[in-house]
Amino acid sequence: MNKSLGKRDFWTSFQHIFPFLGLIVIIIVFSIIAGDKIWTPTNFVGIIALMIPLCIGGSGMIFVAAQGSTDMSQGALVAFAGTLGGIASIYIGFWAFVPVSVGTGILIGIFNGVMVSKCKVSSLMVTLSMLITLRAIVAFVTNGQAFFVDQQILELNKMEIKLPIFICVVALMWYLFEYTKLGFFSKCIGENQTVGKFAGIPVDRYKIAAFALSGAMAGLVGVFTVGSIGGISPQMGSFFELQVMISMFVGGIPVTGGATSRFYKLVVGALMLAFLQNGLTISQVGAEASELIQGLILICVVFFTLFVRNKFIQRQMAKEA
Amino acid sequence: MKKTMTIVALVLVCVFMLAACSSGAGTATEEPAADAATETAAADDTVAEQPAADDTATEEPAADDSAASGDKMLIGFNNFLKGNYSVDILERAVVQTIEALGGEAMVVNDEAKPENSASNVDNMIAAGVDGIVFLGLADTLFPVVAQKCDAAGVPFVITDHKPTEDVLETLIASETYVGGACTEDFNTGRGIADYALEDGLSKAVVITSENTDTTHYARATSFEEQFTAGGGEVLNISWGSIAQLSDVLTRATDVLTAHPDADCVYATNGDIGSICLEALAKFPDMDAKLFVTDLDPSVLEGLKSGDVAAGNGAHWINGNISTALLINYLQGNHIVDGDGNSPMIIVPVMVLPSNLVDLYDEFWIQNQPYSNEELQAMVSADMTYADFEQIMTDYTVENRLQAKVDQGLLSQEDLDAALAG
Amino acid sequence: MTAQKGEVVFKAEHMKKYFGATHANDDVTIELYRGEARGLIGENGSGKSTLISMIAGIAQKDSGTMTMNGGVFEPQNSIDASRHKIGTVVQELGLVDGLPVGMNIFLGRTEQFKKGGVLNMRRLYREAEEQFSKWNFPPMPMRRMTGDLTVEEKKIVELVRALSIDPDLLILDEITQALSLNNRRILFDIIEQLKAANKAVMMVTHDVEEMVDVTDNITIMRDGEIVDTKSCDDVTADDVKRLMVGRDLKGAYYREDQQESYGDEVVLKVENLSSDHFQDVSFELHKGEILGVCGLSDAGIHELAEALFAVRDVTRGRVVYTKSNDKIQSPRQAMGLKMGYVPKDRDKQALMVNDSIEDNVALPTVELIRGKLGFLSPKKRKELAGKVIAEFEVKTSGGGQLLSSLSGGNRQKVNLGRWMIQDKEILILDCPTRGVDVGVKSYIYHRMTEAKQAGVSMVVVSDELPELIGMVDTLIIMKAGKVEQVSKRSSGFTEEAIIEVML
Amino acid sequence: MNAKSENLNPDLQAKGKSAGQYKMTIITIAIIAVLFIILNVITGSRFLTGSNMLTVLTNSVVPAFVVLGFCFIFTMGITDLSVGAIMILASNIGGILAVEVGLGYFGLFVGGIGTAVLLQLLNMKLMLASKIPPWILGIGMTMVYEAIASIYNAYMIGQATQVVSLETQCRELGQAPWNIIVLAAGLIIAYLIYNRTNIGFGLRAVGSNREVTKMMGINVNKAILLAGLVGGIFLGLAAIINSSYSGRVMPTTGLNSIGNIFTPLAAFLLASALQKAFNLTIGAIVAAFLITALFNVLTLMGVPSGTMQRVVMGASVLICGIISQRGFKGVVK
Repeated sequence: MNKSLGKRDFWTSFQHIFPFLGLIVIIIVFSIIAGDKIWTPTNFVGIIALMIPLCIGGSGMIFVAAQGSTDMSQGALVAFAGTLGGIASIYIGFWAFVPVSVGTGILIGIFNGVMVSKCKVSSLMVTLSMLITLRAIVAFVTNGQAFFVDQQILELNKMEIKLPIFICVVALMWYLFEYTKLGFFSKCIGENQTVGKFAGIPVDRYKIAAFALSGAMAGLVGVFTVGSIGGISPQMGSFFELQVMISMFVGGIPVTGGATSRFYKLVVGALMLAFLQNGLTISQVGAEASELIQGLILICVVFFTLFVRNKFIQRQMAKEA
Repeated sequence: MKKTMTIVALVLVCVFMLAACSSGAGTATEEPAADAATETAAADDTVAEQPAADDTATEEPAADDSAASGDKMLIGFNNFLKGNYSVDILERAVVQTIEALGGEAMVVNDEAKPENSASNVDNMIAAGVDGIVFLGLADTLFPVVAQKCDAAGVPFVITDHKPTEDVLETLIASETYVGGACTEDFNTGRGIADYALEDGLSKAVVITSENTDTTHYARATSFEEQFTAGGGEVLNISWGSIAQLSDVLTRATDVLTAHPDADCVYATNGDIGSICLEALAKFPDMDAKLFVTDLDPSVLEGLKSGDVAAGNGAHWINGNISTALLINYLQGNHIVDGDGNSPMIIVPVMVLPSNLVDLYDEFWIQNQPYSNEELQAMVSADMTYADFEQIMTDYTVENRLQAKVDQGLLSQEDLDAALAG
Repeated sequence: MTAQKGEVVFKAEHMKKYFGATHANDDVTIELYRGEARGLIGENGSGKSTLISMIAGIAQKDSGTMTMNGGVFEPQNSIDASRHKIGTVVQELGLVDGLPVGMNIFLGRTEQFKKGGVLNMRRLYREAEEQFSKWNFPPMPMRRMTGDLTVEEKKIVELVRALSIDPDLLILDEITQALSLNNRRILFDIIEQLKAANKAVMMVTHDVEEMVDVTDNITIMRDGEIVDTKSCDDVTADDVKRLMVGRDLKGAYYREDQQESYGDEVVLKVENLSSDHFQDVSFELHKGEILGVCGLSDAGIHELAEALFAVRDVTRGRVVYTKSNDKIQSPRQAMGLKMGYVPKDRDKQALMVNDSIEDNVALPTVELIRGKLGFLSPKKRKELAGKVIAEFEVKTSGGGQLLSSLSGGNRQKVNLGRWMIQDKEILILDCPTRGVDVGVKSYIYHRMTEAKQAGVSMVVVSDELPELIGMVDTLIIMKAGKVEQVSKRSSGFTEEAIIEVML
Repeated sequence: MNAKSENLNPDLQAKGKSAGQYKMTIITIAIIAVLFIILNVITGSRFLTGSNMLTVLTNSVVPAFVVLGFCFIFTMGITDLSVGAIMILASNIGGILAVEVGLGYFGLFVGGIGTAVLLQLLNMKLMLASKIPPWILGIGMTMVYEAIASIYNAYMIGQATQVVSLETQCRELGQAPWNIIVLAAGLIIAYLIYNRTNIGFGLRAVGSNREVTKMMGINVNKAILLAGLVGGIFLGLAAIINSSYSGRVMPTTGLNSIGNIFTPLAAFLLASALQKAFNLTIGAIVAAFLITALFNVLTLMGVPSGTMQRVVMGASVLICGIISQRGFKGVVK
């Protein structure tokens, strides 16, 4: 009993490697265009630095996405948590930066989660109003101005500190998403919330947990963003949520959530986006054309992912026969 | 259907990847050739590598060279948000200067995200630029950029937005910071406030962009300070979103409804200025004068018709000046100020008299205030800080117009006629 | 009733339909006559639904010809079919939740209400109302959103939609299982009316006894082919079952003993349980007892099942797990107390149909899989899925297979199996054999009997009386949310007696 | 089907429509009226003056049309975020035809509505052919459309000028009374299409359950394209009224055009929350008016714009959402 899927045909195996394939193609093409510029150590570090916030933000948002909900507030939360953390670091001490920032993220996340699960307001509506509100509060608190915080924050921007934190956080979130109840139930909720409820999942609690995680990660991204721009800017993190969503969806995580949400897809998607943005810039594509190409490539990659997946399902159906 | 879609999409990817490569390496004149290459390449994937490989070959020397004359310099500029007129016009000044001096410009779009301002510096360095003209709209960005440039050994100048003195000190401490040409955004608001006070106005409303926009924030608040200090009262500052002019218009009508007694309206940029004209037209009973900063085409119209009481601006030349500073450095002439530090040149803001509107339109908007020859003259081994200071002292609308007369672009009679009003 | 061969109203010849390499329909030829009620029966996956979809225009045939009322019939979609006077009620719910009830009746056929490009909604709603009263169904608010209706009400709306075209041929695919007894009677009356009006009806159901009662002739399908067509006067239910499965069903279908048999120990006590749908329900469940609950559509039996597992909030009363004297307050807690629950709607409430068998098995068994640090071992998951597949004889290529590609019977095996492999003491089964064929049904009854012998207590809620009569020790008959009668197996259940109490 | 779509499908959240609705309508209107009177007292009777109400109404015309466009597109479950970029392009192309080519109003209408309809249909067609979820397709197309507008902008900067401005031409459409007349006509047409035609029922059916709709014999692709066409017309109208209202529409990049539709999106969500009281199309106008009035009254009260005003707006939308979902038992994503 319990044999694997039998013989793996072309499409079946292709389905598994496809997200990687898109990434590989992008890397190869830009290696050709930009030459060795893309492979210089500094540029590679730059790509990693581009990927880190996308991955961290995504590792929280993936729980929300797996449940089929939307978190539009993440970008605004990056700014809000970063700002509060920064203010705390000025008044309380530098040590307070990370806890305050992440704590703020968690609190706002819990608020979002409660609104969605207990008050039954759609997640898009909740997080969209949260986006508008938080941005406005940040503009109010900062008086619209960028300001400096404790310059120790710049330490956080150093790759030797940033990278280990990133790896630890992502490894933890990976574990939570793929190998614990939290991730599994999130996927089940995304597949069919009623089924989850009837099988004894405390749906509300898991929704709140997912939003809280998304908020926590937004807080962490806020810390790194403040580090990377050397202080607080009320504009930081704008449309960050859309960038994260692009990474997730391009990597092949379904918009509707559910069982096919996989963590590795997020990482692949984030890498793809980072390589694409970096590659287009260093190949000196004009700014206008660069956005055009980026849009078209994203659409094409998503199309291929879906195409391959549909082929795979067709094959599986046919094999049943 | 599916199959054709796949093929079409595949071909599209190839075409765009290659288009990326061709527009990256080739100049505009080479484009037809590149297009031809992409067409053949799209048909056959194996061919695709051919033109691409050629491109890397042509580009490598450019990446390697340091300021050696003869090869094209590659100079990077970060546009904070493509589509925003003020920064786009600044980009035009920077690109014009670079090209006039035989360099090649690399423009990146920060998409209004401060994070991108930082990461795009990384990208420009990775692309092998020889120098960077940095437009930083948040003070906190400057130390970060200095750090990055120091690490990579790429010189940079700053333009347009002037950081505070503290930040300027950290910049001066940086090895790769070679100067800057900026406008004191506070001066623009102050100038208007003084002008309005002279007119005997006392109740003002300010229509501006988001308060997260440093430039507009500085203009609005400095106006408020100066106006209040001079005995006036600012009734309301309306923060809107410049990305959506309809939003600004809505805000403006709301504010004018709330304060029908206002006698002075200050619009902090050209687009907002033209919007305020609309809004004021809806309140025929109101007797308020409109003041605008930034002299863009629509404001010029207003000045000419008398709907705009006064406008100031003409500071976009800071793009020209800062780029000239950078290229001087790249060619081995590091210009330093009296203290031996990299200089910070303050570009003055001018109030444009309405009689010069037409000439301003011709020589600032239609053409560049500085000709290519003048720009080339700014870069030489003999240039000193004093020379640049002189250029700034000489920079008035009248002087520039006189220079145009000298270049034979304008007849003395026309200028005299215009000056006479 | 003799099978009178009237005029042929519909004829399909040499119909073929492939899904990949499978012959869903292989050379099917069928003729329907005016004034005939035809039953179509076969196991899950025998090709009934495929045949019906082709006739209804939902799926396109690969080859074959159809004639309707003597003319060539090649429907492109269901509207096309309805133009040819074929009305169909499909197996899966076929209504748009986000439209008013009245609109659902006429969706796609609104030309008649159009005036200058704009629809006369008042007339549309009035005519929809008339359709309801014409067929003796209780009136429904026509402007109400269909999504607010119950499953049964929706099914009635679907039926009225199919009837509203005044069909010459009415096709009903497994409609009775969604209807409660009272509405079934209305349906059977309608079938008689249609027959009297010289129209044809084709009906699919898994309830063989019911089909033999209602229809004139029964066509039996197996493996995409028509095996035989029998007149109902000549066959018994058992004959039909044999023909369907293609072999004799070994052993008894239901349990054989006619005495209740269970331990003395009370495992679950229900005290004065009340909610919007039922009031003051009290009973005790003993170890090894099968307790059946039946009632009409408004009796609240399914809501009661939900309340037992705390999926539904109650207004008063409580469910107590007697061993530890815990009041059951949440599904999670109930699961911890060794309770299991199989909800009524398999595909919407029980299974994640677009997910793998493995994940579906893991869902209620997650506590068995969980290791240190909350680690859900993929290996354990695989093992558990393998166990369900092996023990419940699920036909599949492996645990990774998506449920959507399994037949209904196999899905139900997974659904039950994942609860039964755990050492649950109490199982709440709501319609455990809904929509599965006789082969799987008999298998499920067999497993239930085994579990009973192993000491598992079960509450079985069902709309199918024969099943309850065949299986339960104690039967609770509910009416309008109240317990009307409790009787024991030894008292000798009869269908007539039970229905009398229910009405 | 699509989770992102379901939460946008207002029909699913709408309760039964019967006599109760009229009661709800009256109660809601009464609440709004009382609120307005209170606010009028607070602002010293500057709020409820005829001219101010006209100002608010004028200011709400553009968002109202955008929300009407959303009614036809988002209700289908197609969360197309590229509408912001489409409107920018439509405004500019309408402007070019009106001013540069000199076609006046004819050019404005043809260019604006034509562009919006064409691009919206292109989106729909791409979505149907490629099966890419609308959410991600919308983001991708936003980039493409923004880039096109931005290339045009760069060209105009190169020509030493700005993107096209209507200057003094075709400005009546953006002013009272014409904009109010157009709005009233638009509302009547939208109401009829949404509630009384096959297009309306088709799109609502698709939004509710695409599979079943298909099974019931509706040509789903045609229904989607038709609804996209109608939605495109309303968005095009919004775009040209916007350029007529403010004279010039600036292109933007980096997905910033999505930011432009946040307020209309909030208004649309508000309209779906108000479904118990108003029909979606009427609710669209009411919601757009309420949000504009909110900003107006907050300005009159001296609440700082840009910051606290937006906080109040965000909070109001959320509170309306909570109130409308009271007692809701279904699945919310």
